[in-house]
Amino acid sequence: MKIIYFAWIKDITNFHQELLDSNEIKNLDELKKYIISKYPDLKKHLDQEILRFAVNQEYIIENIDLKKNDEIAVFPPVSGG
Amino acid sequence: MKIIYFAWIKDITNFHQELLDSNEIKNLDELKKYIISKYPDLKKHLDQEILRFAVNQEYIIENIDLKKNDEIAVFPPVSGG
Amino acid sequence: MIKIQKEDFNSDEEIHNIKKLHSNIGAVTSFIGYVRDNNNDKNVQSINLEVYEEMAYKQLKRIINKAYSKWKLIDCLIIHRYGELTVNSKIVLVTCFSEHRKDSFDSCNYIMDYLKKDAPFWKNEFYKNQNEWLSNSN
Amino acid sequence: MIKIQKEDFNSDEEIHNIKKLHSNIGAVTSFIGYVRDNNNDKNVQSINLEVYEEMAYKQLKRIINKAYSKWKLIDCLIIHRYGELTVNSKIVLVTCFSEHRKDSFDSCNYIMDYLKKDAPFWKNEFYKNQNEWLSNSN
Repeated sequence: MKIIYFAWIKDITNFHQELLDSNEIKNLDELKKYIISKYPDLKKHLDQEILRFAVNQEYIIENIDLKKNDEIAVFPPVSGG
Repeated sequence: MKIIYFAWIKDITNFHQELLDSNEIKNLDELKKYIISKYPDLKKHLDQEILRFAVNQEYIIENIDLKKNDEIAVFPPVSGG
Repeated sequence: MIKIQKEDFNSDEEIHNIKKLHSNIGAVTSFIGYVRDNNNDKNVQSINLEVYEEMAYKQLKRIINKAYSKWKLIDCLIIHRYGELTVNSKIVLVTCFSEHRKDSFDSCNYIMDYLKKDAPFWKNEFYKNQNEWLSNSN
Repeated sequence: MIKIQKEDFNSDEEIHNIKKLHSNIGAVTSFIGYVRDNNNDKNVQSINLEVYEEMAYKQLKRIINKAYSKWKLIDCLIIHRYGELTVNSKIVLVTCFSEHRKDSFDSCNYIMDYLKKDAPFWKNEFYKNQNEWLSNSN
């Protein structure tokens, strides 16, 4: 699966995107655990519910199953317009 | 005083404007009487409160005194925009 | 700024000419009214818009002042055409300039309401074989 | 129509290109957002607007569809820029085309609300010696 980071999130991850080939990450909750273990500075933002998640360009709040070819985006609140 | 007619009112009066030099017309009510006697077809529109009056470019509903140099406009409901 | 004119206008230019004077403008809301091809189930070919120009300026100035008293506005533009206007022609432009969106939106809507109710313009609508004077409903 | 682009745009042209397709359009409401020189009491020099383009198209299409289901709309245009934008630059244009005024006004306002809440754009605001990522408040 592909994970994309936007705005100041990518200043924490130092990556705009990364490819993940893991059989352990089966759902969004597991992905969240994975990214905060890899990028501990993201934890407080996840805890404060600042992070938004999109799976295949759709906002996702609940824990859903992830498939191999999914594109998961992680970003802060939007500020367009 | 100058009286100006707009839109379909001037199809009834056949004038866009007329100058009135009368000492008898001292207020708006007297002017209304004068124009419906001169243009009887206006009477029903006055009775149905379709006619609007402006004195010196201000909407006037009450009966106000008129002065010699006043400009009085008579017109139907507006339809701009 | 209030303009009452026969000529057409370019809205981008008109807006830019005001916007460029104020770097604190963040929000610009515009309404443009056009002559439609159909009104009250009749095929419109053109309209003739009559104006009481002196009074129109006076009333539109008052409308703008009322808007200034209600919202935080930086500038305000009204262009209203008169004369013969064929189908698809622009009739009116109202643009409100402010820092934030709500002020420009609400004031633009308010000015249009007021303009339709009080500004001394009259539309004579021309169909194929007849014509009709309108009065505003909305 | 939805356009996500770096380039500036001419609002009169963009509106005309849609208006000319529909003679029943009588009402066109537009909102243009600009980069202001001041935000939260800081002097802004420019912004850098980041976009998740694929998702932005998807979300904006949904916003437009929701507006269509609520109002009688003839057409709808959203142009949203991204990249580096200096003070006074246009950021966004939302234009709603309808027969009557209320539909175009309410839908334009609704789309702007929604766009600010859900469309995946992020502003990085640049001041003289620092910069800051924003999140929408209004």
